[in-house]
Amino acid sequence: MASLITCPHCGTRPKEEFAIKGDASRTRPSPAASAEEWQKFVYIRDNPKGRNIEYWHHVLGCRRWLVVDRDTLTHEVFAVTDAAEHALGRAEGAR
Amino acid sequence: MTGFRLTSGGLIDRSRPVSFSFDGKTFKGFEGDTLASALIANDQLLVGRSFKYHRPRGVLTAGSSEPNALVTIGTGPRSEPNTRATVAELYGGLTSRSQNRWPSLNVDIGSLNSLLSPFLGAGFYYKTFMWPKAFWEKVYEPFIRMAAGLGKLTLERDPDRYEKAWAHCDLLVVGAGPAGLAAALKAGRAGLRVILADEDFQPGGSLLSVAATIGGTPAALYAKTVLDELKSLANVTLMPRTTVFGWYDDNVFGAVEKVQKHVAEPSHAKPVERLWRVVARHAILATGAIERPLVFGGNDRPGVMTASAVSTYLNRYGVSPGEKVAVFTNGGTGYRTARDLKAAGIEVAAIVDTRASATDRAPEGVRVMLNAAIVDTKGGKRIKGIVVERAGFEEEIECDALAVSGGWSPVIHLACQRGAKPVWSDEKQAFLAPQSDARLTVAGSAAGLETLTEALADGAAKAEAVIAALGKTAAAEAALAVEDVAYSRHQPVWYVGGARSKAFVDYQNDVHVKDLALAEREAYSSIELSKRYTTSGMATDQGKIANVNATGIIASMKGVSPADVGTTTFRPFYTPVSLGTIAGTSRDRHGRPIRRSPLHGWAEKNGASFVEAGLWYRSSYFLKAGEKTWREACDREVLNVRANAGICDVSTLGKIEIFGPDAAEFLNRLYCNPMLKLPVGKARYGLMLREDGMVHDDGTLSRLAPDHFFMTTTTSMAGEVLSHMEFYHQAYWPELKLRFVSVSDQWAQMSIAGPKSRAILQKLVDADLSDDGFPFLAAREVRLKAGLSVRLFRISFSGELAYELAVPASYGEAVADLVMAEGAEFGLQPYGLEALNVLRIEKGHVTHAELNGTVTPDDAGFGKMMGMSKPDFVGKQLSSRFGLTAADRLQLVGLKPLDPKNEIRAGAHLLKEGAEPSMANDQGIVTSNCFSPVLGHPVALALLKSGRERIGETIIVFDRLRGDEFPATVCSPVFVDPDNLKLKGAVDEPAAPQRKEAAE
Amino acid sequence: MNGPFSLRHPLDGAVSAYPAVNANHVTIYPEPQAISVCALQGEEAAVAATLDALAGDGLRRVGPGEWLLVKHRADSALLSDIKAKTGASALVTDQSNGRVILTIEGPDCRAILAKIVPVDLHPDAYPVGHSGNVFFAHVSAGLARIGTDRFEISLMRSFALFAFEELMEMGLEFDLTAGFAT
Amino acid sequence: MRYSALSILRNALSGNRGWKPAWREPDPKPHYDVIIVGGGGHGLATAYYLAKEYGITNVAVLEKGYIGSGNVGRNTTIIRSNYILEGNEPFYEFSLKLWEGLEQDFNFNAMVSQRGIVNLFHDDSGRDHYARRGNAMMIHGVEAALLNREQVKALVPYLNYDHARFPIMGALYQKRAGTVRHDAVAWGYARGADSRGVDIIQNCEVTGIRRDASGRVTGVETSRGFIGCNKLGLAAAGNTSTVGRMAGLELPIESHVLQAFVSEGLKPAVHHVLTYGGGHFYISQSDKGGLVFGASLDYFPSYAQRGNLATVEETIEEGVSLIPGLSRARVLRSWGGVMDMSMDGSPIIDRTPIDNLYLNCGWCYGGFKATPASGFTFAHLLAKGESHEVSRFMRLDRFARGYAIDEAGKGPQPNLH
Repeated sequence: MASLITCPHCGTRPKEEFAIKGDASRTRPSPAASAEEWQKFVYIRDNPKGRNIEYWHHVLGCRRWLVVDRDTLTHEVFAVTDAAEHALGRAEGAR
Repeated sequence: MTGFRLTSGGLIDRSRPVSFSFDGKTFKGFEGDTLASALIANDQLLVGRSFKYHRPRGVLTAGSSEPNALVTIGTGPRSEPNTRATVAELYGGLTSRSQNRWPSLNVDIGSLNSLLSPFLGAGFYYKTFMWPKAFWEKVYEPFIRMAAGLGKLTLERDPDRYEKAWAHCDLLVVGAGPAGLAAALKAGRAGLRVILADEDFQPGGSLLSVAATIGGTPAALYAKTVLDELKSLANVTLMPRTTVFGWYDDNVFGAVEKVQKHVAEPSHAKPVERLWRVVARHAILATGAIERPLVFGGNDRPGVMTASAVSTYLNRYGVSPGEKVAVFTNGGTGYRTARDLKAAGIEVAAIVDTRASATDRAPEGVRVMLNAAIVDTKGGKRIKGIVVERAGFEEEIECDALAVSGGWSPVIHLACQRGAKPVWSDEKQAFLAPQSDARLTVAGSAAGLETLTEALADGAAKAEAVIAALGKTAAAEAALAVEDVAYSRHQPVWYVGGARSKAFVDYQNDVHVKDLALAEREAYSSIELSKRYTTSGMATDQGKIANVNATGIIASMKGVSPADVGTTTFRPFYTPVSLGTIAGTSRDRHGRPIRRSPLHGWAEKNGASFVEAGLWYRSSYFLKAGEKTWREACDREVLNVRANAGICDVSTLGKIEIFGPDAAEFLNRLYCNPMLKLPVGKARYGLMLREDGMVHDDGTLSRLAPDHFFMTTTTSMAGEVLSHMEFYHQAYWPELKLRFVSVSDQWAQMSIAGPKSRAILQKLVDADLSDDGFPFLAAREVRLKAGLSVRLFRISFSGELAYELAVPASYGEAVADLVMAEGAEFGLQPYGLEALNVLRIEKGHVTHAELNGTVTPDDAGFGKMMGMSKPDFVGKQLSSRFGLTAADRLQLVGLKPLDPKNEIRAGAHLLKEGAEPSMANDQGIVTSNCFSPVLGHPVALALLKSGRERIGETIIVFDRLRGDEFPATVCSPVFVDPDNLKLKGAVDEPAAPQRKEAAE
Repeated sequence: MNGPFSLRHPLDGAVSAYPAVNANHVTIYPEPQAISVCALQGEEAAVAATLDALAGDGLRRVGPGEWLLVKHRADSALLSDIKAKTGASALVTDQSNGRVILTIEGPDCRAILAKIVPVDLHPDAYPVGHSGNVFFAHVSAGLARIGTDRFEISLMRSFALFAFEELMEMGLEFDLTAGFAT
Repeated sequence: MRYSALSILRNALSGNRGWKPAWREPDPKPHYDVIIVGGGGHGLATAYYLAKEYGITNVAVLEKGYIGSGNVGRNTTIIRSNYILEGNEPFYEFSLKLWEGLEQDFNFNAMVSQRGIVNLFHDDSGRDHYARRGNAMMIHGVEAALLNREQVKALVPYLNYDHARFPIMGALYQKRAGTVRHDAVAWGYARGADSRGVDIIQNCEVTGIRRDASGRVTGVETSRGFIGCNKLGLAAAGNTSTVGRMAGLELPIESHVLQAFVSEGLKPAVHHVLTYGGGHFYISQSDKGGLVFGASLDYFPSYAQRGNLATVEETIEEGVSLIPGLSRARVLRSWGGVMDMSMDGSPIIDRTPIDNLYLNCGWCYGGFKATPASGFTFAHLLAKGESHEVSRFMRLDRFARGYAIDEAGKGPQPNLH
């Protein structure tokens, strides 16, 4: 989706209200992780043609970072989650 | 006279005549006319010249697919090139001119190109104009450019207003023809929020041009009845004169409304056009179908029109293009036009039908020639006759207009703008839109339906589906009886053989059948390559007339089905949209939002000149009487700060408050230098990095309470730093318990700098400002004696004894006035951005001129500040990469010219003495420069390879771009007060913040 | 309270073009109270309850656990009250000087706002009492519906004049006027 | 068949029936010395130079659609060599020199039009940035000029000098920059490569990369069967990640959509390439009369070749802000290209950790002007096994080593470059 994003906090809003950072699929490595792991985290992108999760910032709205689960080919959006919830959920899942 | 106004009939308002002009001649028309119908009524059939061969061309259609009748409407700054006369609503005082002809429409020198046409086939220019090499830009290209193009853009400033707006609805219906009206009525009656948009100034679509009845009412009258009911419904919005040009993701549509394009002098209270972004839960495209012309020899002669256009001019506008009109068709709707002609009392010269047999009924007394074809047309700047070939025999038939019907192409553009590929229907002999999104359906003739009955029923049915999808119910209604003549389908004839002259496919771009054949022969055989090689479909009508015929012709040449050839890609815009509409009010001074400091008024009354800094207007310098240049003001301001004191508006800095038990931990991870143990009541300089180890921003952090901090960022990065903090907190460290918020707009902030700053502030502030009471880097809330809580920070960007005073923004101006009044006896003067910059360069302080996104803390001289013993901070891990720690990195240094007359300018590069200029020899760049009034000569900051080792070296400043190359000495970046004596006042204070090593 | 200092409002001088008060009208509040409250994680519900009790009808939603309390007249006691009652559970900052508060009302206010704001303002979609931050003439603004034909807008001070000028231009065709509340 | 004035004359007199196909449409052979994946500008140029400069003619170019269907057929046609960094400037200057002799070289008129680029600046920092750039050009021996406001006004009188949000202060001017008829570039290279024996195979989609037990690449699976090769070069632009993944490559690339626009045909009005320093807008006018313009990415990762209305608006707002007189021109068509955005805004022309697999990607939105040099240097790499002098910094491992080529200083976020 590229015209409208349904913010979990504010409802459906136009793209104009958002800033986009990109890939959200990688978690920030631990400080003890290897140099290679850090380099991959910073520089490597899966860049799928299809479903992708991305960080979008509702910068003119609630100023929350969102994780947008969308398709890079059709632009269909499957889910939008608050980034903090996403991170906490991911940490939960890793346990 | 051949084209003329019928004595009666049509939907024009004969009681309201209007006069207009074309190529300087004045004509009369009526309200309700288009420019095209009025021109035809005045027998002005020749209206334009084609692109390449400058062939005379007349009106071909009665709608937005018109390729020929492009004119310039309006004069001066209101002139609008390439306006389609067929959709231009006539108004009194309209002035129009033909285009792409010289010296006149009748006598056009460019038409000589026609004689050269054997040399000017598709893609000829790719094969020639290469010799001699220099001739392309000097001779050939200027000639081609002058010959090309259509109308002339004056490039004058537009005097009119434009607006943009959003609309939201349950159902957007595009097109107010039979299907669209039926859909809107059904949905409107069911209570849906409906928007019905139609490009025409008179909604009704084909109902306005057909001789049929619905429920016993003439079609046009029926349309009016439905529109009246829709107008009465509060939940329905009618948008005539509104073209939906694009379908974007999530069912967002772009549309342009002509608000005042039909008036001579637009009112300033309204825009001339308005851009709509329509957010629709569902949409029904009832966009109708475009009639294709047949491709035959001489098919571009003025007077040749699509049959439906002829019917529209007769029935809607009461205009006939001729007195004796022939019809050329391969299907039933050609017969409909013959009937319309006959009904209007026009002689039908003949119906030439390519089919062997036809069930269609010709009007009484009209000659029908079956199995026949037109192979040429006669006449010059308008048609005088046709050459018909039948069974090997040729016959010339006199006529003064020709109605051509080659079949119907549903208007599926919008439905295919988002990647869906059109699907060929053998049955309908047309490309149809596939269902690609549940929220968009196509109805009526746009969906390939052929009769009025079907279209009305389909519109209602598609609306019912939407009503059901939204959980509402539609009232059951009986369908109205339609009285219309049935017509047989077209039998495909993509190209009429035996052409005696050029058979055009794309009229405007002069692409004829042989061009397509040449492209095929030369291996440009994909439809896309053929389009790009021949330019077929690339004209202003974007192939509305040409594309399906081109596909059919290529398919015939290849011996395959049109399905195998396919179409080129449909993209916005359905019809061209003025840039002014899309820009709206975002132009000129409102091209971007404007930010103003709370001290803007204070600066203004003190004589500031302002400068754009990002979105801000900042005070740049304050000219005094007798000063002529910014430099004079700047030098004085600098010297005054160094000698007495100055006051500067720094309200534009980003300001963020951070609160919570984990605030210190969070900030310690964000800054590369340690922040955990920052004492309450103290400020510290800090650097934030990006994850790749480069400096992101610098600023100060003050601790107001153990769990409460106040941060400043640079002006330019204020928003980005806030986003960066939000990102790390929310995406990576949500477990840290803290909150923060921008308070940038809440505070007016002023820097009061100079040896006398303390004395001035002490007069104002109800606190002890001595070094004991308020030491260097102190940061806390104090009270002004006059009674206001403010924040005071003893920090310095100038290297002087200095403070930053933050006061609630509304009081900023009053407090600044007070500071000025109290400071007068100490020589306090305002200083601006220019002086601020000089002061910081003299002191070797960096800004984003140095911190350019490729600079590490160590490059900028802050290497020792990094808290490498911290377990983690943003940018730590990648900072140790080889390339970021290499000895030859660019490092911050100062530069002084050997000859003080030489100005070292930012943007110059550095070379070793005696080295040839080359990229390999490039030693670095000058990042900032100024004239130092303290030192009396220019100074600069630079990033120099291994710079810190090279202090004392003579280096060449390479500024050949500005004609300068001269030697300079590499020196410390701190030009003034290297021991920070001034900063400390008289007392022994810690070192300057940015030179301070990590003490923790 | 704030001594002899006179207030400077960013829209001073911007309203002189509108001497009348028409049916469609913008009212600017010269000295409003605006307080930002951000609840720490886990404290959202408690803070919300506190604010509900204190704010009356002036509580504007910003984001999760974040509000802006808006009063059209200065009420500095409210700030200390909220600070006292939320204590260590929320970041409370005064934004009274950082925000410009105005209201727009009249029969065409929705049509005017439709040219500034991308959000659907149909009463079913944006009912009275609804609020949030929205795209407003290219900048961010708080928008609250406080009546059928009445909206409250809170603008960042630095952008206020720009956004106000845009709003007034969009109101041209509806004879929109503006003035300070007296 | 050589194109010349004579060939035009001869064919005109014979009804233009003598023209031969510009390229063959061969079936793939079982094996090639080199296979290039991607029949866009870069892939076709690589094949052309492999054949012409390095004598390697047993080459196939595999294209999943029709040739030139990617970004070479969908861009704003600008060529220039005004870069800052040693990793870029010599490369783009090499490219510009190749453009200057290209048409005579491949006997196809691509309408290389050196009408000059005017990069406007609007404040001191913009001026300093362009001065740095201009001096970088001059240090490399490339002509550049820094124009002041009056000089810009004389050159381009119709800009917004009186009411601009960001006043025009001056410009960096590269006279040798300009535009090229983009489709013709693909066709010229295709025709030139084909005539030297290269097989250009359209409608042939690569579906897999075959590797032997040692990991070496031995060929590609395609929609037209397996095709073997000694060396495989990827020039797949926005689809690089997808193709690279077939060989297990992890790449510093994100695909984004960049929109571009063309107006209705107009008589010549804009005679240079202009770029707006107060935003990202750039514009030129084609020989056919269309104003060709664009600005920023849509910013979200996308493979869709279509964009978003908000970006359309931003682009045109910038355009009308810069040139008020554009207000009454009409935009005819917009399109979207898939950009292979790299992590530092600069390209990659390099070997990969996988034997026999070579990479050409990361062109961001600068790929068109790079076409000749990209093809030349990639051909060099494929032929010689080592980087060409001018592309030697464009390495895949530069991120790990800490040698990003970051002209804009935006760091590892592709959509900011």
